[in-house]
Amino acid sequence: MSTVPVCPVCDAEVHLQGTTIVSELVVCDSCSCMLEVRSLDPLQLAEAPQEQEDWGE
Amino acid sequence: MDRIRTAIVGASGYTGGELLRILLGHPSVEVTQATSERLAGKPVILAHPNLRGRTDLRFTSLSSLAPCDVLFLCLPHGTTARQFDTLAQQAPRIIDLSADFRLKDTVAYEKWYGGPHPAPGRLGEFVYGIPELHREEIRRARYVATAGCNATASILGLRPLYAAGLVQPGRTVVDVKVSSSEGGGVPSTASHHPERAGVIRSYKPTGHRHQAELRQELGLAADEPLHFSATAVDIVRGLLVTAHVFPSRPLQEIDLWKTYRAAYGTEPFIRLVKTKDGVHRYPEPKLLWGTNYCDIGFDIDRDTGRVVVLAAIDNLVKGSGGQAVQCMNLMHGVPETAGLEFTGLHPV
Amino acid sequence: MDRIRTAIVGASGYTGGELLRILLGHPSVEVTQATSERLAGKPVILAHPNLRGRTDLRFTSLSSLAPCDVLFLCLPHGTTARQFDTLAQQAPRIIDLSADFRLKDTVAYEKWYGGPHPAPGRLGEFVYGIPELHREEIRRARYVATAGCNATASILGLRPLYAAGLVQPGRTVVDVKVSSSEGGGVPSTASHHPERAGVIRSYKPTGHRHQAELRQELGLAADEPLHFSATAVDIVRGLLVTAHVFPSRPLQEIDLWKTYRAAYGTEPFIRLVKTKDGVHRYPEPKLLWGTNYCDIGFDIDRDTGRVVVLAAIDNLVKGSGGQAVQCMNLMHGVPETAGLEFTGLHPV
Repeated sequence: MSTVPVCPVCDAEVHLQGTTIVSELVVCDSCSCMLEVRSLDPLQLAEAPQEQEDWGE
Repeated sequence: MDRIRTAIVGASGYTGGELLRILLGHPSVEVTQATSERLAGKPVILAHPNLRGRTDLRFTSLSSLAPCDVLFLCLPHGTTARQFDTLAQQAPRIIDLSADFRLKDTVAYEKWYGGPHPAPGRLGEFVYGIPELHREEIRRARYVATAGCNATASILGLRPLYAAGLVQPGRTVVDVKVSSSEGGGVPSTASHHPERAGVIRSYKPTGHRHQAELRQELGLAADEPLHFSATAVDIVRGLLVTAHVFPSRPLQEIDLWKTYRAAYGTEPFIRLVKTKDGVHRYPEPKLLWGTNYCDIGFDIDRDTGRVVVLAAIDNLVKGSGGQAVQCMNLMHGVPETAGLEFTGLHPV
Repeated sequence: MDRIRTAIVGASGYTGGELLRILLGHPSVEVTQATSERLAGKPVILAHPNLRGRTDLRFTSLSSLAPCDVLFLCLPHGTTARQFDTLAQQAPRIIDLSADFRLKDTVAYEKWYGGPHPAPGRLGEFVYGIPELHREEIRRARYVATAGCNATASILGLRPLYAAGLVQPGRTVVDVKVSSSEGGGVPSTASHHPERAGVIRSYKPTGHRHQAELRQELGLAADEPLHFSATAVDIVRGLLVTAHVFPSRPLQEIDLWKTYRAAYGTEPFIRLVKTKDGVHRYPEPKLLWGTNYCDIGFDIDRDTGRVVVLAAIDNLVKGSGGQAVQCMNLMHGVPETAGLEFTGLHPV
């Protein structure tokens, strides 16, 4: 059983669907970062670049 | 299982009212008495209109206090300690929401509360009431002194870093933003609406006494400075702690996630809040109004390595009445979250 | 003396509106044009209802801008610098309220404003617009870049201590409480009322770009850290800076009074506010709504020697439109307080 992948930003476990494919985007439930599946074997996740919304204040 | 018979001494104030609200909704509790000298004989809803239709309980005088299973004391600082011996006869377990029995060090008490402790002999019998820090002691305790509201959020926010030895001593700056209900129900010129509305008031740039509890619970050396400031803002409930921490070694965001998840990962009332999207990306007090949550978040200054810890609570719930009930649950073997499940409102 | 002919470019926003309010009440000024592409042809009171009955001026398009004596630029960051050469032909003197020409260091600009400076060659022609710091330069200046609002209060509050060499380098923590009008007139989810009301929002625990101006004006060494955090609170106008300063030698309160009086004793717009009685004992932003004051106060932590400096302004007046007019007065040999005499309201 392959180990459960962890989010590269907050180290929380990331639960992938069985149907996950490479370069698919998934969201980490703990820190809501967008993650990109870089490879399946070995399983690698990387933070997907996100457009920084400027809060204006 | 019989209901836990509870009484609230000094129930006409905001803290007493919040306790009443929570206890009346608690599955395993019966509220036998709510005392108030000022409003004795009057219905509790006179002081607590949010309880209309929920109870026809009337305030009683302290003199008519009958024995019960647990007594919640919501008396002014100093009064509790002076009357403790008589009150202690009424119940095997007592939870004190005043500041009288929070500090173990009577010298600290005298410094911050302006006079010798009225009942120093009793101090050793009390456990400091933050369950996330002292759960097993509270389970076995007869007497618990619940923590101050600013102290609760500051301690919960800072403790994991201090416990992991990640903090340069003497450099932490705690800058808490507080709301008007922290001042209690007694009006003053300072709380008069035309004066209080719209302020960003530096009411305690230095010398705020809640720092004494931080020193105790974070285990600061006697001579280690702690820099604490409080600013009152224009809301009624809630507080936010912004703690500026200078780490003993450079830290990455993931180090903080690991440290805080290790400390609080299984805590029912602590949520780690740091997201990259959405509107409320860090702990936000107004989302916690009426809940027993302490939301904790953090950020790292890429230029300087400074760690900014953010902690938000509802000062009347996790900072007062809710935490008292959380302790009561532990002391009576009832599920820790009983009566404390409200999840908060949004938008609010 | 003829009236000073002034035009405002980008006049439909809050800053432009505040400038209009002040200039329309200024004894020596005539407002010739107020441009807005979005509202061109519409009466200014559509965007600025507080000016009803005061003016029947209509917004005009930038393309129809006519020559005048002084041009106030209230365009978004980046736009000003790109259009500066064309705009500069319309008036001998220009006061820019954007951030484009505040920083002398183009590397700092690129770091904080996310891209290379569009007109680096022009930087040397601008004076940084805080009269209390650069009065003589501003008198002689053709072009002035007014300071950011958070920067204005932080710099004015801290400068005397830094100038007197009383500050341990790298240890200052600046914790500013900001209001919603700082975000300008463009709505977003974050400023949507149900989300914005009642917050104590850690919107910039780190990385707030106004710190770049502090570094420049306080003369910090390139590698000297500055710890800056911003928390948004539930008011529309005003900001309070709480700066935690660790002095290079132990200071008494009297030292602070002397230092600040020596620096600001004769300043028309700076008041030292630290009283032992009354309700507002430290600088209080809401008392400054509509005024050009910067109130400064301080406290010393008896236990640790930490100096807490407090500085309050109205972000739209001394932090923006008012300071721009103050600079205009200096540049045109008009009394520095002309048009800026409003003394604020209480209770408010």
